[in-house]
Amino acid sequence: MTPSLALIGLPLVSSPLVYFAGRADRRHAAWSRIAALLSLLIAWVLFVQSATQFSMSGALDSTIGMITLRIDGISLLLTAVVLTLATFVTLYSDRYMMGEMGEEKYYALVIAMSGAMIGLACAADLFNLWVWFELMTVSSFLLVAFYCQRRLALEAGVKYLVQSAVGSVLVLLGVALIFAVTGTLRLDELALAGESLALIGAGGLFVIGFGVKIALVPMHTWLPDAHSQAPSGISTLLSGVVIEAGLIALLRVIGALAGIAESWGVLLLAFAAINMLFGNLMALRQKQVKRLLAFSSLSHIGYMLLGFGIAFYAGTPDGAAGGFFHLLTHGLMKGLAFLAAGALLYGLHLAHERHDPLTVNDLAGAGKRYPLAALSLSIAVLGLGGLPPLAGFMSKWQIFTAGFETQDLVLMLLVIFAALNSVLSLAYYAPLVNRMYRDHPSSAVQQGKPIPLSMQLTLIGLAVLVVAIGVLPSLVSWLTEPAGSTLMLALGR
Amino acid sequence: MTGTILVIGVLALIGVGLYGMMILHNVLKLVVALQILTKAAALALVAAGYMNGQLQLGQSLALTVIVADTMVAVVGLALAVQVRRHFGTLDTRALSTLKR
Amino acid sequence: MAGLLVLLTILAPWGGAAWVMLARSDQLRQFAAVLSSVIAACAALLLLAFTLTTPSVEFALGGVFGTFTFVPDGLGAFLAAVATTIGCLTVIFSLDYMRGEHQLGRYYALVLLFIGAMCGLVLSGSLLLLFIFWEMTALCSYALISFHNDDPKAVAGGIKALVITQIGGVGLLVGILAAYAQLGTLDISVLIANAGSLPADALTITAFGFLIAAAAKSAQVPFHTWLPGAMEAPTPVSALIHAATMVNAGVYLLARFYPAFAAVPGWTTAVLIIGLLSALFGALMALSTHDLKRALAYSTISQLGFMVYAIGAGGIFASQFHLLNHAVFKALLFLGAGAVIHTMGTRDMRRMGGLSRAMPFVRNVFVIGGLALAGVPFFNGFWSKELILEAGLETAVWSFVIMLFTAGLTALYTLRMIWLVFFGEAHAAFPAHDAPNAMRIALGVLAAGVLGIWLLSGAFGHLLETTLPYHEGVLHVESTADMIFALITAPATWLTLAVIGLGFALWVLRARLTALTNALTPIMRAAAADFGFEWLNRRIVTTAQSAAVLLRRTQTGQLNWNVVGIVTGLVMVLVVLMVGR
Amino acid sequence: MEFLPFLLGSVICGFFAVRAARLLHAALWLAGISVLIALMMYQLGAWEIAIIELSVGAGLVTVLFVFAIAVIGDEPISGRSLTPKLLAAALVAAAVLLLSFFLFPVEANSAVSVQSSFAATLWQDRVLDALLQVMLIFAGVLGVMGLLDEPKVRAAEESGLHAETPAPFDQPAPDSHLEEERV
Repeated sequence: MTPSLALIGLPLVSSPLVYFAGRADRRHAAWSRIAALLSLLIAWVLFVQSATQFSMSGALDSTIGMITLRIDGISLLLTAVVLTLATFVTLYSDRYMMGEMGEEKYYALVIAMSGAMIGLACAADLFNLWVWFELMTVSSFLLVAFYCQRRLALEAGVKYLVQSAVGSVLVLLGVALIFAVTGTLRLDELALAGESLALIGAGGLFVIGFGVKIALVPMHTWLPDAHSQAPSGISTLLSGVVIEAGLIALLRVIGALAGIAESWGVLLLAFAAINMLFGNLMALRQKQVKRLLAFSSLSHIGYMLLGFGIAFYAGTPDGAAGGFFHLLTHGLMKGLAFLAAGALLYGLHLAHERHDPLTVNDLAGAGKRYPLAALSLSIAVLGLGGLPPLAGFMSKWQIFTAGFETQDLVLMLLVIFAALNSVLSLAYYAPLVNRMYRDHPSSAVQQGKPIPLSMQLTLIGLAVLVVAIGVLPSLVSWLTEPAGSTLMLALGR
Repeated sequence: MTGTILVIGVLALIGVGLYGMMILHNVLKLVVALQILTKAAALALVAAGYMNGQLQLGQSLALTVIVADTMVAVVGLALAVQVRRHFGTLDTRALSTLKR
Repeated sequence: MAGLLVLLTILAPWGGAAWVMLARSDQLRQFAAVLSSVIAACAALLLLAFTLTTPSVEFALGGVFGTFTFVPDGLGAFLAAVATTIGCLTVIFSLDYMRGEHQLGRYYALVLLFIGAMCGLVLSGSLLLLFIFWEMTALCSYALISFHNDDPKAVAGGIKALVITQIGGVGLLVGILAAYAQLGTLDISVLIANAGSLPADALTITAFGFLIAAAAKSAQVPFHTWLPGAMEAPTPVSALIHAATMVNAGVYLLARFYPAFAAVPGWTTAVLIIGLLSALFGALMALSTHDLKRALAYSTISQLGFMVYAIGAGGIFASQFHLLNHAVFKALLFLGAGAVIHTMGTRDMRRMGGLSRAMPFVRNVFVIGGLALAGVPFFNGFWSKELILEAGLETAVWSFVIMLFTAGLTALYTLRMIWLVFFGEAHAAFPAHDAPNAMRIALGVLAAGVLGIWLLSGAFGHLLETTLPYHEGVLHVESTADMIFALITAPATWLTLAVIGLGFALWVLRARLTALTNALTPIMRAAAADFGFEWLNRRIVTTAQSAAVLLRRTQTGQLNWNVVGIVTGLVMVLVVLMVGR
Repeated sequence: MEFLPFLLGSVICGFFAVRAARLLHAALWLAGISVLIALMMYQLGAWEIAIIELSVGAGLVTVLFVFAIAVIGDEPISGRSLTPKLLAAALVAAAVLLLSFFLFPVEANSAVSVQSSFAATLWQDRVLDALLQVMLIFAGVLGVMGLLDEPKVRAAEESGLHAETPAPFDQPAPDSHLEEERV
């Protein structure tokens, strides 16, 4: 059992254990949280071992039957983000989920979902990729509709389930098509397949099928609902890694098809432009904090797509590395934003046993009573808005340099468009920050309950990461550069 | 020839399923439409295996698909039960509070 | 030594900011703020003696992030000295002005953060680092404009300032990216040295990108609309950020990169015209407003226009000299206005008047500042304004005529302002009292500066000349005595003085010149309406907002429509693939 | 060619499943599709999967549907669909036509012809998929349990404080948050 294989298998094995740990003693469902933390800790150890092995000897293959699981740059990057966010969310959920019905299911499914994402990042077999993808989706259904006694959560759950399932069927059709035409399911063999119209069609099906999960406009409609209704820890995972996992699945597949058609880059760039503008405009007049953050995820997916699109279209390595860098920083920043918003939601509403949405107006004056949560949310949204020296700026910078390195007029115009979109996004991030530092607190803040220590600690941890990466972007280049070169390798450039 | 007919069949089923998903507004019937789609997908995998001479492989893929999509359907049914319980109806038009 | 001083200039205010945030009592906060700003000012002034032309601090980040360097050359050290000195005086002034306000910790922390960022901006030797500090100053400015968060006007003003300067930031970003894509390095000196070897289109993008950035930051037409809105900030902040330091960053940028861009076709003309229009419009708007702080803000736009015009005309030294003088006298005017507003509780000049007797100290310093602004001889503003007009006369006579007219307008609105506030009949029953001690210290130092700082022009010019290797041939510097002699003997100077006198006379004789006033009413009305730029701004904002509202309907919340979205996406993608196959 | 009738039949069943007014009928038409697809698979030589499709698709799923309908009642929902049917039909037609543009002529790669047994393929080549099925079932079951978990049970165990959850089939209690969220 190599560490890499153990890393992939561990969460899957431990997920039932986490469940039974919480089930064994019914009064202490918190045991499941400790079990979850333990398995994440072991996963971290295995991750470090795999990363060292990778840095010494390159991609690590483990073959089971005809299915290969490969730990390469891309899977290491996604695994790092998944483990980071899962650890923070598990730590954070201590008080947030305490006393909720089915706490042990929550932790078990979080672990299962994280495991599915790690597996997805490693899958080198087309159908196996779909199975991991589906496992991730099935594990997330309950998590999205976790407050299943509440109508809004149910509504979000139904929409999420139906739309995910449609996307997943389209992916399957693409798989069947590729299987029929080439007779192979291995992604690396697929890259050698000759040109064929059917393969292009299959690629289109993948773009849409995975696109539902990635929340490409106009397939995005489930996202704001699911993100706003899920528990905040789950919103963090959904926005920070689940949609990105879909993006990585898409990159893997159309990366293998890159030699067959030139249009992928154009498609990615087109979706990038639409997503950026649409997400920002939808967020502009949004009054609910979590919905606002959800719509901003749309625009950030746009930035990642811009980076990847540049890599596909012009073959610029910085585009791929920048896209992955933004994936990482967006995971951290959006995670921080959702967790901070969740902490405020907890203090203002949940601690009163209320399930009201957290509105922008509720935040007025939060800075005085909840200095840490307000500061974290400010750092997160300003980072998302691309203000230096926070992490979000650095990753956008790398994407933008890639655009200009191509010397291609259209790409340069797209970069300018993206930069203007960042300015537009400040028009809704800045008032949010402003409100929190008002002098006169809102009634919700006045009656607010204190935020527990466990939440505060996670906020500090993530905020420090966001600032540190902003000041020292090279801190994570050991993750982003190999990921970028792995993608470039897959593209054959 | 067989291949062509199979492809037409899969496409027709997909069309019917998608059409249903677009016009039906009963949660349970949406799950029915979803099942039509997944059955088409399973058939597509078997057909693909048949066409390229790897029928057994196609079968094992289809098995996984059937299991996975049955789980989706089951969760969908459980959601439908809860929807009925809390909304008093299965009509998705009632499930439209979350917008904008 | 230089490296240490550079770090001290930037990190002392930042450390102070952290200290202020963590301090428990307001007294401790004030102490921390004053101490750290004084340290920074001392370090920056010392730095003037240790200037270098090579990086003093280096920090390699690798990859597309390049190497972060700080180069304390004459231009940078001089601007850092201005920022920290005026910053320090502002902090001292704030001790009285902000006494008893809520959230003092946030106030001082942001001011200190700004001072550090401003120093970083001018000392930076890397384009990316320059951009980072550029954005940080914008962020601090935004946060301080909306310091009185509960006032919607303050919030709106802050966001407007942030968005407009960020649009400028996009220009800077694009310019940097275009240069980086060609050069492969972010070193500023490499860009300036190798500008000639860049492809023409890339250099053009860079040059005009930087020009947009500078115009937005320095509140030049057509991006000037944020500056009047920024007057919602506490007055010391307006003095520091929106008069003496941050708004100068644009002028600094143009001056710094002038040798690189001067050869780009149309660039100097564009700079000249932007400066000219800003100077003229600013002066007209200053004449039409009744709000004391807005009048000063418009006058800032106008004076910055003079500096930008000077750069367009090739007078780099004139622009930087005017920058120095303007920073001192405008800070003095703003702080004086702050003292007035602090006691009167209003910013409307129509409700002031007759304050001369109640506030003799403030009147004295305000008049000194005003005379410098108007360009009266032997105050610092006179010398630099004359240099600018000389440079304009050498370049384009038609522009010189307009600038001459603007100089007259400047005298007119300055006198109007002083008159309305301190003389004339008293309108308010407020018991006005003179400035308290901490305010007096700040105002006194600045007034002394207005009277004497121009004597340093020779030394200043020498400093620039010796430490800016790429500006060779574009910096015409003489010793102070030569400058005085040259200006006094130049006929243009006398012409200007006559125009300035005419401006004064217009105000004195305003009652008898009704025909003229009536004729000017439409112009004044247009000026009061900001020549339509404000309308344009609002139009853009409402368009974006209504688009957003309209778009929100697409989120129907109906599952069927959501699936329609998916299928539509499928059809679109397949069509694209079919066409692009 | 011999399975053309099955194919036509399954599409017709699908049509009726979508059109059916009552839920039970829809579920039965779905079972019909399943049977016909199973028969088609059988004719293709995929005997094992045919049996599984028959037992799971036509059997288990139908039972689950019938069970769910029994629990929640067969509520006929009338009213027009929100989306114009013409638009839906046009989109489907466009999607299917475009897909057929990419699919036809069907050119399968028949060079490979490895014939091992189904069991060998599943348990050796695709064993990872099979293992993941277990995880899928675990996650799905956990999901269903979580969704159907009744707060009453837990509440009664713990303190008995939260006993006022609405009875299963009551009309929904007025939800005070709805108004706010409608903004």
